[in-house]
Amino acid sequence: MLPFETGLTLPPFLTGLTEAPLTLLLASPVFGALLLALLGHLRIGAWINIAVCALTTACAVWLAVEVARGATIVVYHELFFIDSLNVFLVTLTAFVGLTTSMFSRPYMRIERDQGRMTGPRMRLYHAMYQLFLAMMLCALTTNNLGVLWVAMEAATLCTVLLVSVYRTPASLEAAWKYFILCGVGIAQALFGTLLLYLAADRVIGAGEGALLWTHLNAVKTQLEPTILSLAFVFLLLGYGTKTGLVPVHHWLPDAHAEGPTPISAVLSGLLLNVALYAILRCKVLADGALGNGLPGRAMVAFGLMSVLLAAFLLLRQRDIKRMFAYSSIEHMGLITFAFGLGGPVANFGGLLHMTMHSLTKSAIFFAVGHAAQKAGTQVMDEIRGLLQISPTVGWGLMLGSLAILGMPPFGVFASEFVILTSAMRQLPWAAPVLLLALAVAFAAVMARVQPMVFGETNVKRLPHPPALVPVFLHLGLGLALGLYIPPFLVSWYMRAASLIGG
Amino acid sequence: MIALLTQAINLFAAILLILAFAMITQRRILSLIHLFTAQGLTLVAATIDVGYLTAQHHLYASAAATFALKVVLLPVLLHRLTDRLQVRWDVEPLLNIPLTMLIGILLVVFAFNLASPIAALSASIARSTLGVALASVLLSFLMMITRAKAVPQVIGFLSMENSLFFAATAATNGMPMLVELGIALDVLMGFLILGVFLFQIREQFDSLDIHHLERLRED
Amino acid sequence: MLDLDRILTVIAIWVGIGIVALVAPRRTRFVAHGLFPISAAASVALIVAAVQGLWLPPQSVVLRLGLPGLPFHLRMDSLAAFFLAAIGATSAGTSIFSAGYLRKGEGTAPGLQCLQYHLFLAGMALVVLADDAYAFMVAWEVMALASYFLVIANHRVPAIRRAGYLYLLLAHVGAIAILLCFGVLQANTGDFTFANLRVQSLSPFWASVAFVLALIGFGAKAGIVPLHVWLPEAHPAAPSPASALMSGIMLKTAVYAMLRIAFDLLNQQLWWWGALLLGLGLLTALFGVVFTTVQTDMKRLLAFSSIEHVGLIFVGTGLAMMFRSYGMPALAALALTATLFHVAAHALFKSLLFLGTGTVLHATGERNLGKLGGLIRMMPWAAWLTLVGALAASGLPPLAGFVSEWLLLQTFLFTTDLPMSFLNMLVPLVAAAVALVAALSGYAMVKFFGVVFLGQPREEKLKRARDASWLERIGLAWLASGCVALGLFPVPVIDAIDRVTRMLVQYGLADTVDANGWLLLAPTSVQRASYSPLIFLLVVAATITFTALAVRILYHGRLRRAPPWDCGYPHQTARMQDTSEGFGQPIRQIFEPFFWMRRDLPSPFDARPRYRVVIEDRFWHWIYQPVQHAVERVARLAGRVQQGRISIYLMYSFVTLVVMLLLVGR
Amino acid sequence: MISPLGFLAQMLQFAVALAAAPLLTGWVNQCRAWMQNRRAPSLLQPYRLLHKLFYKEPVAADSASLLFRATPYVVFGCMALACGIIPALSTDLPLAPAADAIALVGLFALARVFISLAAMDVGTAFGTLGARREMLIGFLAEPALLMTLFSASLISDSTSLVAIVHKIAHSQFQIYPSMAFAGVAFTIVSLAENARVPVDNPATHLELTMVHEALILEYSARHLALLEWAASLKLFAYSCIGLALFLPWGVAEINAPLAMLYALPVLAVKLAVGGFLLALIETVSAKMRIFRVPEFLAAAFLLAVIGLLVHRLLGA
Repeated sequence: MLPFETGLTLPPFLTGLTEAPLTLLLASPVFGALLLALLGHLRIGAWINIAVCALTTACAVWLAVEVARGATIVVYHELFFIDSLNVFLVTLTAFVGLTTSMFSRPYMRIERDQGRMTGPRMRLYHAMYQLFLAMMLCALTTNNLGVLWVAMEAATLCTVLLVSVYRTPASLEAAWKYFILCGVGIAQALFGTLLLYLAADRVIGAGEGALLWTHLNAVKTQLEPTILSLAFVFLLLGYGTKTGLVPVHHWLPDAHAEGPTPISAVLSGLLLNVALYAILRCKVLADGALGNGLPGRAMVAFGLMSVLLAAFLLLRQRDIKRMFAYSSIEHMGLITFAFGLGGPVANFGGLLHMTMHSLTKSAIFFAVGHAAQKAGTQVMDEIRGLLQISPTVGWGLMLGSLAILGMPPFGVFASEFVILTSAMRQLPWAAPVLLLALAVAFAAVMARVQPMVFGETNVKRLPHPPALVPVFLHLGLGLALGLYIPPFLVSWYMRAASLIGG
Repeated sequence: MIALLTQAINLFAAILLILAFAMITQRRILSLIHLFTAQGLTLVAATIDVGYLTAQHHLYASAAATFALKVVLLPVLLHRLTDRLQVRWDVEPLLNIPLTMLIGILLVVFAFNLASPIAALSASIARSTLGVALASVLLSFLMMITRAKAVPQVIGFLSMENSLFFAATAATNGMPMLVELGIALDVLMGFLILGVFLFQIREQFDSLDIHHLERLRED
Repeated sequence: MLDLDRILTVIAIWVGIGIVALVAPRRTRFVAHGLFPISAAASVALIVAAVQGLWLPPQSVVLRLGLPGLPFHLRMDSLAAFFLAAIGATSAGTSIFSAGYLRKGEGTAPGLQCLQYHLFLAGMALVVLADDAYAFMVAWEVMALASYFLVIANHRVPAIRRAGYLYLLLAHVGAIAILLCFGVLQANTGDFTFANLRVQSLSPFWASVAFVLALIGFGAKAGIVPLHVWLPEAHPAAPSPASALMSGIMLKTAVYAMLRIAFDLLNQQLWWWGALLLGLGLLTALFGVVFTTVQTDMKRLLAFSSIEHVGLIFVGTGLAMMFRSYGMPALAALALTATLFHVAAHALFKSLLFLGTGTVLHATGERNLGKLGGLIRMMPWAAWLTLVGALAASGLPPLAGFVSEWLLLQTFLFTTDLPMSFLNMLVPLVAAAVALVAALSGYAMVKFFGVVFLGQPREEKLKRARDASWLERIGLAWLASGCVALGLFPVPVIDAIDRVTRMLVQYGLADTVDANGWLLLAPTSVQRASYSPLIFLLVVAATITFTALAVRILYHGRLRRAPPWDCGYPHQTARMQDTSEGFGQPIRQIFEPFFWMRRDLPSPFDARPRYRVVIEDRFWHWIYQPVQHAVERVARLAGRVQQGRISIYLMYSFVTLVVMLLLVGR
Repeated sequence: MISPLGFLAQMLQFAVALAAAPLLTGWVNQCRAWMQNRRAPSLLQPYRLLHKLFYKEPVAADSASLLFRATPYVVFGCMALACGIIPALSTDLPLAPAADAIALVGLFALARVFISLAAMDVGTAFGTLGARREMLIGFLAEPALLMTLFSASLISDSTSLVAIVHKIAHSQFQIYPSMAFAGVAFTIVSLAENARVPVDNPATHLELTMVHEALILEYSARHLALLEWAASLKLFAYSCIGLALFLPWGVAEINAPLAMLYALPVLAVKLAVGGFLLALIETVSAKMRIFRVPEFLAAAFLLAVIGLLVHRLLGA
């Protein structure tokens, strides 16, 4: 049964109006990928990269405006749709993609000057970067859970190539683990999707419609609980592997540490979000079908495990990127915990934290990238006194770390405050545990970051000026949102939160 | 005739399970590839069968795709790979064979118990085979765990994909076409990338023994 | 214009100054002489507004900032106003001082320091004003962060970095406890405005939990034993104006928060909270003063003395809480008055002392008492103004420190028939301990002032020390005059405090005190106890002048200079004076159990004998190291999970899958 | 508010204190000499000494700062005020409300701090040594004295000395066990505070033992005179405190002019007896090592505290 045979078709004026931005949004990175596959190795490649990302961001904003006006948009025979939950993730993804491309231009140039990158590799890098963005946007906007799976898998493949782009033993090892572990994980997700389809099949009837989230969401209460519970387990573990939930997180630190820094930034800032988004979509269905809060409890458990383990592992890090990778695990755990709690407030906190985390963490990785390049190493004990070489990098790293550790007035604190307070209400015993973990994380990270930023330096000056606009753009946004969240954003989050429910 | 074909599906399921066990026990990489091919063939047969019985013609298409990909393309590539990399034998697996078998049997029991309630709910004619599919998924998972070399792990990965396909066919008469195509594409891409990797790993570590891939760790 | 608005304007001006400083961060002259005087003026304005605010009804405003569900609520009642006044008074002095103090090439760029300094001030002011948990936490952490950056302003020195880290860590742990405390206080209503916390009536158990959490959180900031370890590290590390602010006000914000939670937000007090506070405070005071006497670094010495005074403040708070819980408002008010008076006094004299050390530090580059001395001759301004602070700190009449101690001791004396007999027995002991602490702080201050400013210069370079610049003198003089004024005119101050006590314990001393006129301070009645610092001073001064004149008239006023006599010992060197170690030696002997001491004594046969004694804090070995080790052990265990082997990783995910399926399958 | 009679009483007390203080010192020395079978100096010896010292030309160390020269006057002023507020002759003292028992202790502390600082000012070995020892004695004696006064003020529940005297002397007689402890404590404290054997020996310049003398080692002429005079004022003040606390009978009441006429001789007698006892103690006891002093004073401190507890326990 082919796609266009099923599904209700929207009135033409609506489709005509709404298809344009979405089409452009998805098309531009694909187009960019093709273009860069040809020109990626040239100096101009980086600029093209930025330009395409800018275009994508513009479309995303356009889309956001559309959504802010109306309700959900469903196009292409419901294959793609935009509601308040994924629209802000789309915008975020496009935005971080843009800033990262801005950061990656000088960064990768130096890598190339230092001989770690070659022309062909640059081409691969740029093409894959765009393809990766395209896949994530596809995963975010698609309505078809099967397509969601396909897109996630494709995104994995792209990032595998990106992680291994240096061809060093370490990067190969990281990439291999990344591939195998995520491959297996995603396979489980496929089985979960299968079971979901099986369940839907009995209610909606076989065919395209049975995998469309909007349809499933409409009938979620009638879905067979036994199947759904199994399906959710597989989906949670499958996509959870990509989210980096303990104990299926093992690929994450390696992949973050060994790949190029821009990739670490997008992995932490975007990919994890998208995977979590997939889990959320499934959770909505599972909640509807089961109605016994089991999905929530499972997510709470995984979240707590992740936060605790990551916090303690932070104490043992020597590699700077690895350390912040663990902090990503910690924060993903926190977000998962929040969504596990459910309810408008906790969901709100979770969504806010998603945003804050991707902004802050990618900013940190930008700063870290420059720091590591200056020092010529990622080993923290050999990076000292950045402040004297380049105050901007130093302050960027310091403020970023403080922000990610949940220091007011940065936004991460705002979201953590919301999450913790709702935890105090719904799950009182969990709050002290989380806070303990946060304290440990604080001790660990500050102990490492402080000597890197302050004190006498051992770092040599690089000829180039670092691209720090992205860093302070992100941190500034984080700060602003920590002090004041504009109403339209609030209403957005609110709607999304109510969508997730739980 | 129909009845026969209906039973045939169960037969294929049984064969698939046997093959999965065989893979766990098998140490020679060449024969692993052969087993994988056989698995692919069984899958194709099962798909056609179901397609015929349920008169869902898109299953033929997917059967064809499966045949092209998993019976022809991947095995050939695997052969090439093994020739080029000169890997014949896997080193001693991490768990010894009998123990692995034992665990495997437990898994089968577990999978059947798990699947039975669901199978009861399924509308498909091949519902009873869902348990088998789940079992073989878990078995190939087990295989990936126990193998100490890269190529067998890859094969395990692929056979897991196979079992998933079988599950799809058996439980739900196949996923929607679009999705199946996407999945197939991903598998192919993934395999190609893996192939490239194997060479790179080889030239970096001049061995495919994954014990070399254990340096990124917390100690 | 609403009073609160004026205060917010002052805060805005502070932040604005900080941002302006970023325009030219390295232009020292511009930052120092251009910006700091403005901020000092703003501080003075703050004093005025706050003092007016004391007598006004509470005003509140809701800013459109913060969380959507929980915008910043700000509220100024008498309690807040009192602390704001203290902040204004102290910061006015430190700001004008900093104008003369700021130098090039001392760590962070001046402009950046200026930003941090003013964010610090703004943070403290907002802590006092905050009226909901979120605003409070934000202000609290901004304060902590800004002060942290000030502490490590001179971050080239490893010790300073360590101090900064320790400080920030403990501050953060404290903040976490505070957050949990608010979590308990909101009693599952999900509304974190103080207005809501006030109306909640918790069960005694949960109320106690909240109280203990608050005690941990704010005790960590105030430096209550055993959470004090950061304090003696951080204060010496910071630039002197920063240490002055930290010691002078920041510790008091913790006291403020304690009062706010214990008396305002919690609608009940249990007697044992007071007892706990009393005991901890006493321990802290004793511990602090004993360590003060044996220090060899002048800023460390002052830091420990801050610990001591905070201890005394907590003793007063504890008493007040006990009386409150036993329904004795009059005594509660008396104790609270003593406490708040001491808050104000300590804010003034301790910042004065820290600024004094600042001038010494700039003039000599030395913090080590063993290398100072005789500065009263080179830098008389700094010396005499610091002397005022030192006398006030040692609680001598007729200065500020004495009044609060007098009131505190009076509280003990008036304490009669508490319902619990053993408390009754306890009170005299506590009183005795407080008296001992007061006396010991005198010892410490004599050591401090004597070793730094008196005697022979212990180093050659000290002879070239330059006195404080005129801006610095203004700052010092401002604070010194504050100490004197507070000491000589306690009655108006008590009238102000009366507003606060009325708010917190529904009773005030103003009526009884005013009954005896502004000259005489008598908390209950003249028959019972009275003290009039002004008469006191006048009589002494009169006697002095009279004697001096009489001697001149009856005899003569000649004076001859000669080398010191010293029992006719011919050649004396500066090395023959007591060192600070020597001065602390008797205390080391008497209070030996307090210290964790390591002595290297030279043997008779040493060619080059060296005497070394290292004094450490026992709590470090009792609490902090064990915790650290425990955490490391857990981390090592956690590390096992990630041991690099892909098969193991697959196993994890496999087992997880099976377990989950088992759980769900049932 | 100040009644002329009260003013008179105040002035009289000042005058008596300033005049009689050296006499008391002289008397103590005389008694001591007798008991040690020495020829006693005349009673007026202290006056002669003071006169001589005032007449001489003072020599100050080159390095001495203003603090050094100001201190004698400050100390003298403090002691004068102390004598002024302790009800020795009459309880009708206008100045009394200005400083109660606690403030009195603070007054002594002020004097001590100043004299110690002055001793450190010149920067000789002995000066700092003296300052350290003085403060060491002080920080134990001060709270002990305070506690002593407290146990008295618990009886009269007032810290104003006048009220204490009034309560003990002019209400019907009663035995206060707590005062026994306080008495012992007070004796020890006053020995230490007035630099008497066994704590200190005013008549020695032996480096190892001297405390008070080390403090004033650099002083000469009028400064020394003032300090000596202040010292005897201190002795007078302490004696008066002792009398006020433990045998306050005979102190004149408010507006009882005639009472004051016999209050004076009564005081003289009491002081004479007190001085004799002091001399006796000094004769029979031996000077103790400086390291023993803290224990000695700690004992006083503890006794005073026990006194308080006893009062709490027995309610008397």
